[in-house]
Parts: sequence; C-alpha cells; structure tokens
Amino acid sequence: MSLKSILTKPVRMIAALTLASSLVLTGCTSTTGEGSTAPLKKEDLVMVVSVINTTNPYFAANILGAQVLAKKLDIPLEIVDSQGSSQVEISKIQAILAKGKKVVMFVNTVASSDAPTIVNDVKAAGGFVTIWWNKPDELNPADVGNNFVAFQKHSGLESGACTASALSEAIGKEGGIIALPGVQDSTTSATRVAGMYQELDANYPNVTVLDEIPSNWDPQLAYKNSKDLIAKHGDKIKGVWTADDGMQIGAMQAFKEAGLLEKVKFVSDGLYPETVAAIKANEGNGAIVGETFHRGYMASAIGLYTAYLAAIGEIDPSTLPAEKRDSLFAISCVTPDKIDEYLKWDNDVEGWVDTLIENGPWDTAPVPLVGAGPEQIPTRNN
Amino acid sequence: MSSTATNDKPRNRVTAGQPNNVIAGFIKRNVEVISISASILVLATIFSILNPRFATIENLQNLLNQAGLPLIIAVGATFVILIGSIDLSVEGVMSASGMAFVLMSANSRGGTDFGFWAYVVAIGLAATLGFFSGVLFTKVKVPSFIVTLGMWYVGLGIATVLFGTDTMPFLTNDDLSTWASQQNLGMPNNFLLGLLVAILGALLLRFTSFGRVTLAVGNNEEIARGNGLKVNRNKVTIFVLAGAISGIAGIVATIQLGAVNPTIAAGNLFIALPAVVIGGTSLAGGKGSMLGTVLGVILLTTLTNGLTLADVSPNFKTAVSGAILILAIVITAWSQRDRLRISK
Amino acid sequence: MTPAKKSNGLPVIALTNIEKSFGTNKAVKGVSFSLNPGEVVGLIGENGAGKSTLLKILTGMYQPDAGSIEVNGKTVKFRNPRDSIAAGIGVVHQEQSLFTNLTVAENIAMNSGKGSSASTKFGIYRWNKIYQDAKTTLEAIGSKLDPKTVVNQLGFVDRQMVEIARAVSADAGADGSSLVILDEPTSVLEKHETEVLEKEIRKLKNFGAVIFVSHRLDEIMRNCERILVMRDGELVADLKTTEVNEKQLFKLMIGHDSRAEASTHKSIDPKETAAIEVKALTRKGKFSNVSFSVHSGRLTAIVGATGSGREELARALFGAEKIDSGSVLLAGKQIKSWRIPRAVKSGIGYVPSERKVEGIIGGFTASENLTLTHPGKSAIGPFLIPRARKKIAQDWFNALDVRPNDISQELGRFSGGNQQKVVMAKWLNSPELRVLILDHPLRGLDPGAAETVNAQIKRACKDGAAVILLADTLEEALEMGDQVLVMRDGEVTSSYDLAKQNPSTLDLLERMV
Amino acid sequence: MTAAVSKSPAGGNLKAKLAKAWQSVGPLVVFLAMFALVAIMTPTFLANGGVTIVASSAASVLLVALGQSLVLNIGSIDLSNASITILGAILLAMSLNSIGAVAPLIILLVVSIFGAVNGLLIAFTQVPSFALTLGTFGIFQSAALVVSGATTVYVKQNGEGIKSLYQSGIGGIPMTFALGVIAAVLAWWFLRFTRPGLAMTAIGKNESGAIFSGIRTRWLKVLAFTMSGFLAGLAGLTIIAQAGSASPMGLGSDLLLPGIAAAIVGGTSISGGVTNPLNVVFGALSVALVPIASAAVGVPSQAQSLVYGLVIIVTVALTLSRSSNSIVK
Repeated sequence: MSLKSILTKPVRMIAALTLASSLVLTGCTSTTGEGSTAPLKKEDLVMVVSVINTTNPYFAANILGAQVLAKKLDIPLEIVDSQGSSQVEISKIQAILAKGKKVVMFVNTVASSDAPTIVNDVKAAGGFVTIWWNKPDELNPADVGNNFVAFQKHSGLESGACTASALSEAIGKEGGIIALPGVQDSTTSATRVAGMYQELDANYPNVTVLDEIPSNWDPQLAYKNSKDLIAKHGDKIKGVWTADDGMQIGAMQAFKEAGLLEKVKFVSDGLYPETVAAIKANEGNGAIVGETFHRGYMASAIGLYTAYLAAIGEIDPSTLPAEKRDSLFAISCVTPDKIDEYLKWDNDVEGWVDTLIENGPWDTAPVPLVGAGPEQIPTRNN
Repeated sequence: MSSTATNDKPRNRVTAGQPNNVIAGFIKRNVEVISISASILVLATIFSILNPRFATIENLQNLLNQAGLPLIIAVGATFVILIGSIDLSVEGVMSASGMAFVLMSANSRGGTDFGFWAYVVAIGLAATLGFFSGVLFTKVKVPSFIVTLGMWYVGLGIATVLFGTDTMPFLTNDDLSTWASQQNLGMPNNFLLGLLVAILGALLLRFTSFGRVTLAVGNNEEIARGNGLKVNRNKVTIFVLAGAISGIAGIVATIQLGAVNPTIAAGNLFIALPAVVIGGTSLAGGKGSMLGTVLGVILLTTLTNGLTLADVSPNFKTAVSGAILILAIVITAWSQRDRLRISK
Repeated sequence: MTPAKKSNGLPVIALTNIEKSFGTNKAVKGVSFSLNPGEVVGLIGENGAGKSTLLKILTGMYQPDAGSIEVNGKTVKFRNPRDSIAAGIGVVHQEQSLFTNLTVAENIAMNSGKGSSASTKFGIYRWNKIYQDAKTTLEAIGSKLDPKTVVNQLGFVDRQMVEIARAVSADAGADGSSLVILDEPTSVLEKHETEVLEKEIRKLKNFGAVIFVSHRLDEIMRNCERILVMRDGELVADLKTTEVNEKQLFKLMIGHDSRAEASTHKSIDPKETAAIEVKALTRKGKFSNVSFSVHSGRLTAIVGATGSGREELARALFGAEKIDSGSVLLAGKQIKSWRIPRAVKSGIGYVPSERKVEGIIGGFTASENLTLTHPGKSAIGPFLIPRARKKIAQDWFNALDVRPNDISQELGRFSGGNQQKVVMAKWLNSPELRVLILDHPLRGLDPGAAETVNAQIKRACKDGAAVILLADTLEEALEMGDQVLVMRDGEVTSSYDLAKQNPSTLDLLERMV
Repeated sequence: MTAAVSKSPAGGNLKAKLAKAWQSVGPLVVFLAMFALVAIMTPTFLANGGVTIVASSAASVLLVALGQSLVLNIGSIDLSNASITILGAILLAMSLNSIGAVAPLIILLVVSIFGAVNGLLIAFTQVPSFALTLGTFGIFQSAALVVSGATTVYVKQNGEGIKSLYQSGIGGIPMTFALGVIAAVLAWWFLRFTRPGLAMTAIGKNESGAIFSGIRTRWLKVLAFTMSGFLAGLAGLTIIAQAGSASPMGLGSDLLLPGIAAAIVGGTSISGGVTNPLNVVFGALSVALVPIASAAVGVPSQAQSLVYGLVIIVTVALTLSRSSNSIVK
C-alpha cells in the first residue's frame, strides 16, 4: 500500500463524512418542540436545583435554600450535581426533564456556554428556569420566551471593587498585592478581577498587583501558587486578593506556613462559614480585612421563586421590565467588625425565605434588585 | 500501551562484555539518570538567570516542599508501571483517605479525635481500595487502566459521601497542619517523608524477593508463571502497596492544606505519571529505577516552580511543561532509535 | 546441589497410561514409560505428535485426564509448575525462557520459587548466597559464566547454559534423583555450539535422568542410549539406540520413507545478469566489504560461525539493518535508501529465524497472514476481497498439506512446522518474487515439515527466484546449495560453485573458524 | 486466560469461538440491559425521548472514542485527542464568525494535521505515545486558552448549518450522533476491508511481525493518529452544534477519560490489535447513559460518582475481549 494512498485516505473520509452530513441536513424532523406558557398546576411541578458540585460551601447553601423553599411551597425537589462537567450537567437536566413533570429550575451553570442548551431544553419540555451567574451576554431571556424566566446574579464588578478597596485601605493605600482569580473562562471570576483593577486604577494608584495566577476555585492549587509567589516576591507581598473564599483558605495556609500570616492582609468574596470561623478566631491577628456578603441559599430561593411565580402564572415574564429578566442583586461589602449584622440571616434561613415569599423575589433585604445586566467588563488602558 | 513481545533476543550473538570502555558502558547503563540530572541543572541555571530569586534557599526549600507530595505518589506509581500496568486511581484514593483522616482527627466539625487510629484507618481504607483493584485486575482480568479508572471515581464517591453537606473540615491542631513545611536537616518534612518512601521503595525493589519478582513479572509474565512464581499474589501486593502509598499521600495533602474537600488531590496524578516516565521507567514494564523517579519528580517541580518565577503567562505554562516533557523523552529515546525498534 | 546422588534403584520417573485430550482431539493416548537414574533418553516425533503436550504434563502446565506419574517410587500429582519443580523436574525450554532484565544468578534462583525461600532470610534477598549458589551450579555443569552479568548481555550459547543450570538447580528441593528435560536445546544453536552443549548434556546424567528432545536424529543417536518415538499421540517405539539407524527412526516418526532425492546443482548462465548483486557491502562492526551475486534459479548458502555476521548480512539485504557503505543491485539496477518496504516492493522475501516474533502475526488467521504482504487477487488497490483471500489460502494449505487444514484459525495456534509453511507461502504468493532470503528456515522443524519446506525452497528456485540460505548445518548447506559462501568475522573467506567444486564439511569448517 | 489456553489447540479454539461470539454482541447486550433497567424504573424517561438525551450526550464521546480505538488498535494511546476536540471547537467557532461556511472543512483539515504531528513525532522519534501525547495534551490545552483569550467563544454567524446537526434528527436521534454512527461504520469498513486497515491491526497484534511483512508501520501510525485528530475535530463540531459556542473549560473539556472508557467498554483491547468500531458505538452509549441513568432513577447526588466508577468496572469486566492477548496489563 503506497504512501500516496495513505495520505489521500483522510481526505476521502472528510469528503464522505461531509457528504453524509450535508445529506441528512436536508429535510429532517426537528426534535425541539414549542414551549408552553399556560399557567401550570402546583401538583404537576417539580423543583430542580442544579449545582456545579455538592461540597463547595456556596453550592451547599444553594441546595439548602432550595430545600427550605421546596418545603414551604410543598413541591418535590430534585438535586442535579454537575460534577464540574458541562456534559454531565446538561444530560442530567435533560434526564430529569424526560421524567415528564414540569420543572421549576434554578441552574448554577458550569460554563456560560451551557445556558443556551439548557434554556432551550427546558422550553421544549414546557418548564420554567432561572440561570444564575453565567450566561452569554447575547442570550437575552426575552428572546427565548417566558420559559427562560430570568438571568440573575450579584455584580462581580462591585464585589471586586469592594474587596479591592478594603485590602488597599488595610495595607495603607500602597504596596504590592497578589491576585488569585478562579477558573480562567468564568465570567464571574473575570468580572470580579475587572472590578478589582477598576477600583485600584481609580482610587489606589500606589497599590500594584505583583502577580495574577488563576487558581481554578481550588484551595490546593491556590496553596501551591501562593507558595511559589511567596518565594518569588517574598515580603513585597502586602496583601492577597482571591476571587472566592475557597482559594483564600489555600492562600492563608501558604502564608501561615511561611510565617507571614500576621504581616499580610486578605480579602475575598462570599464570607464562607470557614471564613467566618477564621475571622471569629482572629486568624493571623486580623488577617482577613474585607469580604462581600451574598448567600447561596438566597440565590437559589430567589431564582426558584421567580421561576415558580412564572410557572403558576402569578407573573407574566413577557411583561416584566428588563431589569427583572436580566437582574443584578445587591451585594454588601463586609468588614470583620460588623459581620454579625449579616450572619443573623444565616441563623434564620426559614424566616428569610418567608419574607422572600412575602415580598416577592425582587425586594428582600439584604439582597434587593439593584440593576439590570448584562455587566460590561471594562477594558483597561495600561 | 504495553508491549507484550519482549524483543531483546540476542541479535548479535557475540557474548557480551563488549570491549568498549567502562565509561561508555556506565553512560549506556545510566543514560536516563544522567540525562535527567543534566536537564535539571540546565533548567535550574536558565531559571536562576531569568530570576535570581530562583536559586535562593527559600525557593529551593519551597521547591522541595512542593516535590514531596508528587514524590510519594510517584513511588507507588513506579511499582505499578514496573509490571507494565498503570494506576489511575491515585487521586480518588487520596481524597478518600484524606477525608477519613481529617474526620477522625481533631477537626473543626468536632467529633472524636482518634489520634493514631485516624492514620491507621485512612491508610487501611486506601490499601483496601488498592486490594480491590488488584483482585479485579488479576482474577477478573480487567485491564489495570480501566479498573483503576473506575476506582478513581469510587474513591471520589467515598470522599463525597463522607463529606456530606456540612462545612469544610479543618485540622484544629496547628502543629499538625504546619508539619508539612517544617524544616529538618534544612529540608521540609513532606519532602523528607517522600524521600524516605522512595528509599524504602528502592530497598524493596533491590533486596526483597517481592521486588525481584516484580521485575521478573514485568519482564515476561508468561515465563514467570512457567517458573512457578506467584504472579497474581505479586500483582495484588503491588496494588495494595500503591493504594497504601496513595493513602499516605492523601493524609499529607490534607495536612498541607490544613483542611480537606473531595478535590484535595486534583492534578497530582498528571505530575506523578510523567515524572515516572521521564525517570526512565518503561511503560512496558520490567525496567526502571526509584532514583530515576525521584529525579523525574524534581525535574517537573523545578519546571512548574521556575515557570512561575520566570513570569511565564499562566496560559502558556502547560504548553511549556508539555514541550519540555516531550523534549526530555525524545532526548532520552534518541540514542536508542532503530528501524526495528518497537515503541508503543 | 550435589552431583552423583544416592540412587535408591527406583526409576526416577514412571508414567503409566497417561491420557490428555483437548475438546475432541486426543493429544496423548495411553503413554507409559519409565526412566532409571543416569539414563539419557531421546524423545522424538513430528510436531503435533504429542511430545510437547506430554512435556507440559511432566512440568505441571497441564493435568493429565487419566494415568499416573511416579517420581522416585512415589505417586505424584502436579497441579502447577511449582509442584513439578519441587519434585525435582527441571526443563530447558525450546524458546529461551530467561528474565532478560535480571542477572544470571537470579534467573537460576528464581526457579523453584527459591527466589522466595532458600536465598532469602525473612524475605530479604541474600545476594552473596544467590551468587554463591549460582556459581556452584554453573561450575557443576562446567560453565565459567559470571553470575553477576545481566542476561540481556549474553549470547545464545551462554543463555542456554543458564537455562541448563537452572534446570539442574531444580532438584535442590527433591529427595532422590531428579529429571532434567531438554526440549530441543540445540535447535537455536550452530553446529559447533551444539558440540559444546552436548558435552554438558552428558554430564547431566550425574543429576539423575535426562529426557532429550530434538529433531536432529544424528544428535539423538550420538547422545542417547534409549529412544522413545511418538506418533499421533501414541508411543510407537521404545528401543535401544544400538538397535536402530536414522532411516528406521525417520520411518517410525513419519510413517513413510524419506523422499529426499539426490540433489543437483544448477550452474550459472554467464550471459544473464544476476538477480541480486552485492558490491563491497559494509555494516560497521557486523560485516565488511562483502561482494557476491546470485542468479535467478540458483541457491546460495552462506555458512559461518557465531559472529561471522551472516545474519546481519541477510537482514541488511532485506533492509532490516542499516548499510554503511557498498551497494545492492537488483537485476542490474542499484537501489537507494534500502528499507524493508522498498525491498519487499522490489521482490525480495525474507523468512526470519525468530518465527514467532518476526515471522508471523500470531493473532491473525492463517489466511490473513498468508495474504498480508502479497495479497495477489485478494485485494484490488487498497480494498480487500475476503472471499478471494480464503481461496488463495485454501489452495496453499492443500498444496503444502498444512495441518490442521483450517485457514481461519489463528496462526499462533499452529505448530512451528506448519507456521513455517505459511510463512513460506506468504512470500511464494508473490508472482514477481526475485530473491528469497531464508534465515535458518528449518529451525525447530520436524523432519516431515522440513521436507515440505525444502521442497518449497527448491520450487522457488525452479520458478526463477534467487535464494540465499543461512542453513542450520553444513550438510544442509551442501545438499541444498548451488553455491556456498563461507564467512568469518564479517568477511567472505571463500566461495564454492558446487556445480564445479565439491568441498567437504571439513573444508568449510576450516574456513569458518 | 493463561498461556495454556492459547496453546491448547482444540480447547482454546472452542473458548476462542465463544469469546468471539460474546465479543461481537457483548457491548450491545450490556447497553440494552442497562437501558432496560432505567426504562423499567422510570417508564416516563423512555416515553419523553430518553433515547434522544442519551444519544445526544453520547455523540461527542463516541467520536473521540472512535479515534481512540483506532489508536489503541495499533497498540498506542492518544491522551491528547480530547484537548484537540476543544481546540478544534474554539477554532471552528472563531472561523465560522470570520471565514464562514467553509470553516468546518478547513478546521477538520487543521485538526487532522494536529493528529498527524502526534503521529510523526511518535513514529519517527520512537517515544512511547503515552508520554508524548501527554505532552502535546498540555500544548493543545494552552493553545485553546490562548486563541480563545481564556473565555467563551460564541458562534455569531454561519452557525445554523452546524447547529441543525444537534437540533434536527431522524426518529429522535440527533444528527450529531448519526454522524458518529456513520464515522463508526466507515472506521469498521476501513479496518475490515482495506489493506491499510488490516495492516494497522497487524501492527497492534505484533509490530515486529508487521515490520518484517514489509508493512509501512511508521506511516500507518501517522495515519492512525491523523484519523484520531480528525475524529476529535468532528467531536468539536458536535460541541459547537450543541452549545453554539466553545470555551477551554466548557462543554467537551472532559472527554478524555470517558472516551477511553467508551472505547474499552466497546470491547477495544488496551494492548492493541482488537477493536470493533461498531461496538464502540454501544460503548459510548453505555458511558453516556450512566450519569443520566443515575439522575433519572434518582441515585442520591452524593453517591453518583461512586456508582459511575463501579458501573464502568463491571461493564468492562462483562464486555472484555479476554481472548485477545494472554497477558492482561
């Protein structure tokens, strides 16, 4: 068999396959049906909360909120664990849709690009869904229809700005800091990082970011990267900015081992129970100087309740104003001295959910609706 | 993946002890060790030129500190690869044992502190998973690749179940949670532990019938059976050993972080495996050394650490280490190129 | 390890009515015999006669369906190789069975699971003891090998010695005399190497009894006092060497007389250009400045001792070894960048000595193997026509009387002789076969198969192929060849045109060593 | 199955025949059994297009697995093909926006070249594929991050044709999966009825033997890896079809292990020389079914990866081609 025949082989296969696919494109049935928008009966409904994994504190809280709401509304609840994989997420959601009940769904998407597939499938199955945190900017709920009730999130820019200023103040408005973003292609992480830079450029010209290493929301990786950065910059590091508290745990451990915990300040997003504990224990003599407050149980409850209202016909998404289809909810800057004002919510999740049901999804303290998306990531000059 | 035809039949029938000089022979025998050591030196020089801080004591200690965990894992992996098999379950088994360990030690979730027994149970659990891999592999004849792939998820599952929905458990004992990076003889504890495991592994390989039978099985399993060697027992033992070592690694990982979640071990396998291969252990089995493995781990850790210090954009890091991996194996294999050579 | 054991008069081993069958076919039918201490007994029979099955039973690989085995008077059952080794039965395998990555000493110790008992204390290896034991064993069989050398550094003869040392070391566990089985130990050796080995074999008596399996009847006659002949799973003869001659033995094995006709030697037609011409061919360290030519229809036999470089030369002609200088001309045309695929395309065929590794694809069916290189009508361009393939294969199977006559069975399951027939057919299936290179084509073949293969070689010649033969024995070379080249230390020392000259084996031997 | 079996003529033969028979139907039977189980436990699942769901999520796995089994068949392994899929998908998304409708063909050519580079390096530097493709895996991954700017790339125009592959189908089977099946049939035909195909299997069974049969083993290795790259590219195409976008960590970024698992569940031998692309189809379906099934029948989410692991082991144990080689590694 000659070399020529070998090299021509793939070409032949390409030809054959493209021919085949072009053949099947013509005149074949469509599997995506039309989404219904007629009000549904409560007993036909099933609630679904989809999270990236079940062990991260934030997602655990997502599940908690869903469970509480489901109990209050007395609707069965299903949990989808994406195990960090878009494919698993999508196919599991499809599997639940296939079981026939009409879904009221809250999805914490693994990647922005999962959103279109999910909302289309839910639409096809006649369910109602809200997406949190990640979706393509082009994907406008209004364009999809009532079944994609809303996209909701807390502002990442604000989160970044708020932690950045807290950190800068704590280190005396000057000096070097390091930044540990999350997964590189996550818009959540990207917006928080952008917010940080925006704040620094605007108000803290003397604070410089020495290094920025994505650490994939992974404490272990954040720990490793921090170690390298300590070796690289030594005591030039005055502060550490991380995109979530999980990575902060790893970073703090690294600085603790280097004996620098007392000399360096930390800020991050999410005020996880672990962080609360660290603050209460006054780790590193007040090492943590700034946090943001928003809660997984609040997010899931808001998302599910919005979808629920649309499902039973309480609200008609098509008539809602833009900010209620693509929403930004309040996020609060927290300094260690006044975390207790916020923790009170955690002590009474049930009570909070009651007020949510009472006030509706858009104006429940401490996370009322504050603006409309999509968040534009500003382009930095320099 | 693994060649079954051991094709080193004597082509040229001249009895060996070829007259070419001793140095050449030595180099020929230790080509891997020498070329890796060389490449480590080269990299180190380049990095310290790019960033003087690379050569500082602090960084070198940090480097060893990061080498500790992969080193422990790589030792187990070496044994498995020596019989031409592979163990992908490492990360899952690590999380399972790590989770068990923290939950049985003094931790932020409360619960009783079983002290010493926490270690026993954690390593025991890991060894058991290894045992099951070994049995499924030898008795049911499922390729190690797939058994251990499955066992990876099983371990992960166990960890997730143990974790439940509660908060992330921290080790509350500070001496313990900083042990890994404490220095002794100028070297961090976890690296010393890794070194200890490696030395034990080397001794096991050189001075016990277990070790020698391992080499024999790796060289030619059929002959080994024909000679009445207890092949299956040897294989199962290896997987139990590898499991136990992963268990130790799991404990070390949790100690380093001072806390544990199911993804505690993420990414470790794909440092350890290339390290073993670069270290000159043949994926076909029967050929390899612990020294090579140790050097392989140091090479890769030097690389990742150096790239960070050299301000290489994170986007390019994997590419660079990938390229270096290729370069390393190509250089090692170049001398042995031949038109009849079989490489899987 | 003490030679000259106390013999309690009982037979070392006694088999009675051993039966073994696989599925429907009976491989061994009621075989009984016994061996006394100090006896060297030859076991002969065609491939597939049941020899190897019988040996596998003796070494515990298979369990007999019926019959009993006694060792030194005690009835034994071998559930696995370990049992048989423990009973003091050692084997020198047909294919070499050493761990090439371990030392000589370890290979000897590994046997009998001694690796885990005698030579270790609390599981810890005692290297000195292992080296010591190995040294004594090696000395006992008169070998000066260094126990510390790694086996992959050794040549064939030395490896064979290690095998023997390991075989005799097996008896350490046994009480009473032990049995050493030599399964075609000489099949891979050159004539003069064999002689070295045979001396050792005679020494083995001291350890007990010896079963000597070989296809070379002359060897059997030389070395054994008694000869057991097997055919179709039965023991058809058990007689004293003094009572028979080679012809009778052949008849007993095959069932008919040898058909080897008197050989005629074809002479060159000066006008025609040689099918293959080699000019000053050199491969550093292997062979240098080799020149010769073979005309189509002629057979050139190349003889030479170990390290004469003739294997390397043969492989170089096939493109399997790099050529440093010199040139190869096919029908007058010079070939550039000589590699195997090019060689095959230009009509060269090569039957390697390492049949299992290089000659066949064991996992492929016989028909796939047969048509893999030269599909003939079984392929149009790159496309295969299975039906045509089956026909081609079936025709060859009938022509060469391959047994079992089942073209869709994996070739790896056939006996060596029948595999070799298929390998021959694989090359002969090419219509434009110009040159056929044969590297020890009869190695490990029984006389029956050898006859068929030789017939095919002659036929290839008649059909106009130029054949280059690396023969097992000088006799073979003289019988088959039209021309004989003698090589020593990588150089051609002399060349005989048998159409004109008529050298003796001695003449050749002189120029070899 | 020990050396003894493969040597004993008749007995081994019988075993071999049985094994062959099971080999040809095993993966199908196992998948059907699992699917039936789900259907019984949650009847509505089947009614509401469960088949469609499984098929659509199996499509990309199938294509990657096909490439993998072609490489496994020559006794090598390709750890880089999943990263080629992602890179290909990203390049496709970008080029659809820029150069338009011809983009798919160009991208398929490009990824085939990526595969060919793998093959050339392996064939001519003679390094173990496991290590080498581990290296190129890293390189392709970086490339994906760099070209995408570490963010999601959306198909803004000219995407309709490709998207319809996912949205449309025959009898509820999306075209993406049908594409995979077509590829499987072609691969099967190639391996069974062409000389290069047969020669590849020969390499997997005994490379030395193949070399001495005059087979161009080097170039066939290159071809196998080229095909693996090409099929990985097709998988990338199905990703675009499903998501209309691609990102380094998004949909399809975790296909490597499922791909290998699918190949082996489909009866492919990891030590080379044995594969049946048609069975890989069912291998892929089984691998895709497990997470879906566990969600459908309501396995507690905490325990799902545990179940996944066990099922993979069991299915392989059932579908294994044991007669292929005497030594399991």
